[in-house]
Amino acid sequence: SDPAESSAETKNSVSYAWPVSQTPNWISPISSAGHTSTINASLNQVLWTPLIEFNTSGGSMGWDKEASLAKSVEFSPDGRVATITLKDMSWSDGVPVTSRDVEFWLNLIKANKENWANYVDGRMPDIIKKFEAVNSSTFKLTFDDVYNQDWLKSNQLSFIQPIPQHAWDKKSDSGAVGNYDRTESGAKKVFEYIQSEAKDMASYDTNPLWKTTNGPYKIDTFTSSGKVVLAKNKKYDGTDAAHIETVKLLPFTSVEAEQNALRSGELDYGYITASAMAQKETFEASGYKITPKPGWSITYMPYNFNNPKMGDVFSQLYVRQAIQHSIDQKSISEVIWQGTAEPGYGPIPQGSDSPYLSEVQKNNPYPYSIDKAKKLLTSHGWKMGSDGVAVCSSVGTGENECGEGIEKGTRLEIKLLAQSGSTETDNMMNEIRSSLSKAGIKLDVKSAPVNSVLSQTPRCKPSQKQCDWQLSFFGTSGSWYFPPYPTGERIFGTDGPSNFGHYSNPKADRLMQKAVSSKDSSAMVKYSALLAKDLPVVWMPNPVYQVSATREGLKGTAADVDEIYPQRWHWETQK
Amino acid sequence: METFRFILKRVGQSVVVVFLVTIVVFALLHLLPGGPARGILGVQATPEQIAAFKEKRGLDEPLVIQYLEYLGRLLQGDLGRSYVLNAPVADLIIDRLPKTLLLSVLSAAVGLMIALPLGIWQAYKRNRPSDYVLTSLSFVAYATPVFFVGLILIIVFTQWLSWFPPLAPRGDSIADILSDPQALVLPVTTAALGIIALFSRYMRASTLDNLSEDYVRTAAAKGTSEGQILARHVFRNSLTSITTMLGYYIPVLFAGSLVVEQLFNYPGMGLLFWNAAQAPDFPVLLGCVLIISIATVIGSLLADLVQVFIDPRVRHSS
Amino acid sequence: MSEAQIEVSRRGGAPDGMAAPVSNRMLMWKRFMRNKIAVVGAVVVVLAFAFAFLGPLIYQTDQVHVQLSAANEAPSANHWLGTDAVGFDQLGRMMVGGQVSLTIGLAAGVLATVIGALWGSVAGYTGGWVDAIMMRIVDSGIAIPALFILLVISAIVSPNSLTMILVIGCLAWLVPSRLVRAETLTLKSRDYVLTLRGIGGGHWRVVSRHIVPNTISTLVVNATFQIADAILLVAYVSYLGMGVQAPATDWGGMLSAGLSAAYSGFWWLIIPPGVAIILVVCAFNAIGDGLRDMFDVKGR
Amino acid sequence: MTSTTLATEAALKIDDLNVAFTAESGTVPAVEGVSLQVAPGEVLALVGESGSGKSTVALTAMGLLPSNAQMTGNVSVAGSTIDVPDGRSLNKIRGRVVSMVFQEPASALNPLKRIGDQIAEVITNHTDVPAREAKARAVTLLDRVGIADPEQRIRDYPFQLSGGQRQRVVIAIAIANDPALLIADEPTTALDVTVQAEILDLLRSLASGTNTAVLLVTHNMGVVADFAERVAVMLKGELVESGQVNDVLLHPQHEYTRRLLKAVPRLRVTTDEPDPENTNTESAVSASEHIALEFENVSVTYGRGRRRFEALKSVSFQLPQSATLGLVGESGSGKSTTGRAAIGLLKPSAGSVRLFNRDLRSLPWRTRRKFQAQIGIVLQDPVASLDPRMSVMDCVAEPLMTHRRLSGTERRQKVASLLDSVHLPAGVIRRFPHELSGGQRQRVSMARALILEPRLLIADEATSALDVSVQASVLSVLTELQQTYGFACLFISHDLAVVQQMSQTVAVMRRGEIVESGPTGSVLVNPEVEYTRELLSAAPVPDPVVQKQRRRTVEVGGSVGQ
Ligand SMILES: Nc1ncnc2c1ncn2[C@@H]1O[C@H](COP(=O)(O)OP(=O)(O)OP(=O)(O)O)[C@@H](O)[C@H]1O
Ligand SMILES: Nc1ncnc2c1ncn2[C@@H]1O[C@H](COP(=O)(O)OP(=O)(O)OP(=O)(O)O)[C@@H](O)[C@H]1O
Ligand SMILES: [Mg+2]
Ligand SMILES: [Mg+2]
Repeated sequence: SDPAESSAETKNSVSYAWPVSQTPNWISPISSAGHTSTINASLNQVLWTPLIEFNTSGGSMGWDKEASLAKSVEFSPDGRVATITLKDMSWSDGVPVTSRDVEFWLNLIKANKENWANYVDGRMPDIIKKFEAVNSSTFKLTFDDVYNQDWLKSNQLSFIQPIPQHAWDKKSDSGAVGNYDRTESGAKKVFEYIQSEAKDMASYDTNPLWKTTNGPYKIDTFTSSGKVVLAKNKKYDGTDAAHIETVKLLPFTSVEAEQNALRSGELDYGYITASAMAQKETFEASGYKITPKPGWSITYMPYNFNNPKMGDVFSQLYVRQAIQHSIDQKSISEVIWQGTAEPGYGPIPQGSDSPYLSEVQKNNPYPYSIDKAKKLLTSHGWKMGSDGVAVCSSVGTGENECGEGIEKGTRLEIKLLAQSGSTETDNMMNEIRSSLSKAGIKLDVKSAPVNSVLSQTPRCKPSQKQCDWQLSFFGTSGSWYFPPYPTGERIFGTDGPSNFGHYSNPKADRLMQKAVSSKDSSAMVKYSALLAKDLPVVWMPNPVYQVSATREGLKGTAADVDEIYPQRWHWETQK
Repeated sequence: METFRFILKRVGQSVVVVFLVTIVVFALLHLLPGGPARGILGVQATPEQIAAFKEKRGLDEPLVIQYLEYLGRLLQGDLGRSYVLNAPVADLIIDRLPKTLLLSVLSAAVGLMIALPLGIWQAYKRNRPSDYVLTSLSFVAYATPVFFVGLILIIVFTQWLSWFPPLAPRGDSIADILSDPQALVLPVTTAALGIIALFSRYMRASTLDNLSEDYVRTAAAKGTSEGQILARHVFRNSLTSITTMLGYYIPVLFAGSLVVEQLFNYPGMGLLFWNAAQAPDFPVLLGCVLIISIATVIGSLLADLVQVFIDPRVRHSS
Repeated sequence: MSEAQIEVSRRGGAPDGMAAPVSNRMLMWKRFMRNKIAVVGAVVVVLAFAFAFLGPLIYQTDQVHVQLSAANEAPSANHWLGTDAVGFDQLGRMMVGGQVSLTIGLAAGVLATVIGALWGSVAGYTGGWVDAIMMRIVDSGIAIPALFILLVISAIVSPNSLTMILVIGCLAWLVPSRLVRAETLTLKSRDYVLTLRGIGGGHWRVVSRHIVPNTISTLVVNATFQIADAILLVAYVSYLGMGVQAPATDWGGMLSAGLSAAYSGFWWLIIPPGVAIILVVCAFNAIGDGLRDMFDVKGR
Repeated sequence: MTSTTLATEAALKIDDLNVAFTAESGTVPAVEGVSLQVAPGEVLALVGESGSGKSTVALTAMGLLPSNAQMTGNVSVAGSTIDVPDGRSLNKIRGRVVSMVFQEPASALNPLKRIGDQIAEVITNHTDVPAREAKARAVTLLDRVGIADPEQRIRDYPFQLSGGQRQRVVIAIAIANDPALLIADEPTTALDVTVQAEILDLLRSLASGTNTAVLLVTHNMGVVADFAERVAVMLKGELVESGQVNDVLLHPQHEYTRRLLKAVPRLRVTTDEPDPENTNTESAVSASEHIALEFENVSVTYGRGRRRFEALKSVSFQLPQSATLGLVGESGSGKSTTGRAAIGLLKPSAGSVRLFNRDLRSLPWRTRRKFQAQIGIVLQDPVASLDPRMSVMDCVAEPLMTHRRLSGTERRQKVASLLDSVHLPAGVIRRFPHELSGGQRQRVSMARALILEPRLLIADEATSALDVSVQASVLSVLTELQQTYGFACLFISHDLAVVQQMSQTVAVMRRGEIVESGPTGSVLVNPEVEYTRELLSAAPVPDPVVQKQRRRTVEVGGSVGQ
């Protein structure tokens, strides 16, 4: 296509590529299990302004006030009550956004918490004992306990999503709007009605329900193949108005196809793979800016401490240390990920600076050293076998013996189930296998699609058949994405639902509890140092969420990481 | 009457085959380790959500019950709802199938339009230099993996020559897609190359077989020229064996379409299937496999019917 | 085509007492050698095997330990074909990959043919209900996308050479089974079979002495095509991310890994495996063609 | 080149023709120095044993030699030179000046085209007529070759016609443009005797009606006697004798012609004619009360449901030990079915088959095998009877392997002695079937059938694929062996003369039933049933004088033809 013509046209529009093979499939601002992809969240955030939005637009993770509906959040001195004031905004039909809309959401969620994808026992909405509307734009939330306020704001209150009570508080399409949400049974019916409307994707761009919005954009077209066209919401009266008239969000079936589209200039905003970083210059020469976008995430491989064969071996800290010493995170990040991954040495995301990061984690307690790894093993009663695999030769729990539960003749042979479909991951596993083998540890890698890896990495008891997994990797684009306040009780807590390998450390449990329930955030730093040393998992380089390619002149993409903020995008005026 | 009975019998066989397919596929699905719940709900899902997911989809029931329930729904025309895509499987298939069909039919048509004359030409010029060259070319085309062919075509025709766009048409309806013929060239060519390679070989062999038949000699004795013998007699007779091959080629065409769809950003059945398999999205997987197997069965049924049409003997001798 | 080329079928036997002047083997050999493309194919296959299996004796490389410091190097005196994304010597990798591709192709092709032969001959020879059921199973097998079965199996077993052989062998037997069944159906009503049955010859004798030997030529021809197809299938499987696990590799895996670097100019990662696959697959197909001429059977 | 046909000119003129084929095994000279002429309106029969080059001569006249043939000499048809490389002009001649009728009516027509179109094609090839006109002419032609209801029939496909009808269609194609020369290469060998007679009649009337010259290639001396005016005899690519039919057939000059004629089995048509050939004495019939094979109201059905077809309907007969029963009848009458039922390959739907007084099917497996070992089987097709992948040794030894445990040397001795008794040189033992001639193969089959010294031999069309001379030698071996071993023989054949020569009793079958049976001498000479009479009169006798006489009586009776 003619470049002159396209640049004239793109002034008022942007075409953006959804992540590969992903399409939006859930419009309702109330999330539903199985439909929680970040691109659904992006779309939601653009259509319905969230109460409190957190992102990295300010350079580090923080409250993005422009994108939020809340003007202020104030905690009572005892920390049990929060008073929240809303901005003066209105719905697309002109009705003002009020405290009632917050109450509406809260009522629906309370009555249907098990059907709300973000629900975790003992968290939102259980922590809210009382809702009280002070006036139409101010309300008070009373909590059941004292919590860390950072945590409350960023991880809990940020879930609150005011929705148009005046339009949605009904039980059917033709039903009258009432105050049904105020009874439990009514709230159930309303919830069911809204969510069932969301099951009809074909009506996403026509259903009047979804037309009552208050975000900077509205949906123009939505096709089942995943192509979404956003149009500027002319009635938007918030602080985060859109610049560009039309935003086209396009689905892609493969990275190759997407990169080809970039190469031929069909996209304004896309992404490239890490290995395509080798062609950075080519892309830059054809008018793109290449920016790696690190996610607020960590990447790791959980050990299965309950594995009947290797559980006892993994329980030995020196073994975990030896493994960690064998992982050359620097080279992997630089060569395999072409500099787009960030080495990670502990439980706190390291991509951007954060107050929670300990010095211990930052400075990598277990730098790459095959010699150290080998020495750790040999000094604990392991002998290198003729095939290069270490074998436990002195049994016992003494200083220089293998340790509890490890039998004589045990071979250091580990099965790893790794995510497939990425050259970078394949190469990384190849490298890790190779380094471990130099240290006397044999790694058998089997790869499978990420979902299959997850399915085969369950929390399990040693007696169960599905407990035969030993080491697992599902982090091609990061293993765990944190809410803004990066507590790890769900992955490293003894009973954490996503603590697949049953890591258990009472000290860590206590620190994590403290990080949530005390006003003081220093527990997070201690927790960072403890886990960086105790190695609950194999720490791995954290790949970026994506390497963005933006057309020269397209500005305002800084806040976009996993979620996008198209309202911030704009074309540079003089060009 | 005989034809009718023949068709009836073949349809009966086809139903048995499709039934067998559902059993096999259902059984195989449950060999997949771990089940679908955790994979679909993601790393962050809670055990409660996983349990709810399983219960809601009946995944905690015995396999036989699950199968019978599935069959029951299937007989009512209900293919179920995708675990992942928030849409009924039937809708998904109705949306994607026409696209894949369009691509497959176009590439099969283009491929055959080239392959058949090419095969005849090779038989005509057999064991001459032009036959050797074409044979070698068709070997090479056959031996080149589709993903490689596609890449080469993209590099040459979009990067070097800029003749065609690297992406297939984006339209949602058949009409939209057809209105962008330039974007169809590369995907169709990629898919057609394999067909050309394979079917020109078949056609060559089939033509040679027919050329050695007695009726060709009779035709020559009538004073019919070579060209006319090929056109009037051999071509049609050679088609009978080609149609059978075509019927069985449908699954291969489908497998090829997966690669083409990925390479050229064309969301069709192949991709639907592939993504469902990664999830694993059981209802979609089952639906896709069912549709593909029905397509294959219908394909070979059609091939048989075409045979009946081309070859009057089949009506009576089967 | 000249007039005379329209072949006139030959019939009528040689007169009494006349013997064939040239021995059978010589004749078949001559027929094969006359098919130039097939001869070239045979040479290519021999060279490919020599390259993959004898090459490492001459050109020794470490194909177990990666060397990230030497990744993606262009061809040089040290690395004749450069290095790949983790620093393996590409030429050495071609040899290792060739071993896997060729072994899997050969073994899977043969396995598919053997399974197909057994299945098809039992179905065809037994006939009746057994045949009907067995053939419906084959039809179902053909109707289920191979991709699906592949996916399930590779999720269950860890892909290595042996499992790949089994998987591909179990996928590809359907076509030969149909061929053999058709052949068996005609063979079992041949006069010599009827004669043997009439004088009380058992089924085993009929199958082992007459059916099997007479389908061999069809099978051998089909096996070569199966081998070619299996090598291609291995490539597809690797492309789809279900190939053998590192440090093992195959040409298909190398090719698809190389493709991601297509625009980075690392041609040495793409051309060698691509050409190797095409050459070998072509070669096996050509051999099949030659064998078909040699046995003069209709196959595929 | 395409000069107009002069009435005085020979329709076919072949001058010093040499044809050689380059085959894989070397160059095969097929025709050497053949010269012959056929005048307009004349019928020339070309006879000779298989492989003598008859077809090659015929194909040369059409310019249809395969690409591996080299030809020298001159061939001209009605003044036009036939020159192989010149394809274009040949297309103008073929089908118009010279036409050909091929041997195999089953495959000579395109199976997928309506016969009307196939006939019309030859018309439109040579004349500029509209399609409708061509079709109308096709109808006329079909009518002319004696196919009833031609308007309907032109819409038929070849498979909807019987063999005889198909051959008529081929003839219709051949005569469509009133060619100067009609070449018929074995036009009737694949057909039933009754049909054969009809086809020959048709050809005769067409030729005499239009002054068309006919070159008839055949090995059937009866046909020659019946049909030709002149005859040419070929031997190993050379023309050894030619002349008027009466002269050649009654007073053959060349040694080979004499041998050939002697080998031709003759059907005795009158009681007073002596019977020199039949060496089996009729006394054998009464001598034996031991019954080797007995059919008692045997019915056999093929297929199930609507496709159910009763191939045998309550057939009963007895075959005593050491005797020969001839089974004759037209194609599809159930002869082979009878044979298969006899050896237990088919299960009767009613009645019982008793071998050596036992119903084999009711016996336990082991005993049944013991009885099956006493059966010898020789089937029709010498090619299909032997496994192409087994050596002669293995073929012959196969029954031994199934039934007796013998050491290798014993086995080899046994095989060698059997091969000797069927007059095969010991050298063939290591050869493979394709390295043998048809006659040799059939003798191998016979050796195999006899190696277990059976008490019953089933011979289903055991010699019909063979040349007359080869057939004669195979038949004499068979007779000789029967005298040596004394087995009973069920001799199935459609050749009445052969049956007459071989068997003491004969059964005539028609549509699954035995319509007449009794001693050969009476049934085949003084038939009581009309059908038998038809069969007999349709079989031509290789004696021009006798044959002409028979024809006259038949024409008076008017029972031949439709
Ligand atoms: N296409 C061919 N290639 C090689 N040899 C051939 C070919 N056609 C015929 N011959 C050989 O030429 C010789 C004459 O064959 P031809 O068919 O003319 O014999 P024929 O007298 O018609 O025999 P029959 O009675 O069996 O039809 C035979 O030895 C035959 O094997
Ligand atoms: N397997 C079969 N299934 C169905 N019908 C059959 C089968 N075999 C033979 N028939 C039919 O049975 C009838 C008798 O066949 P049979 O082979 O016994 O005839 P025949 O007298 O030997 O004929 P020919 O002289 O042609 O060999 C024919 O009409 C034939 O079509
Ligand atoms: Mg002949
Ligand atoms: Mg018969």
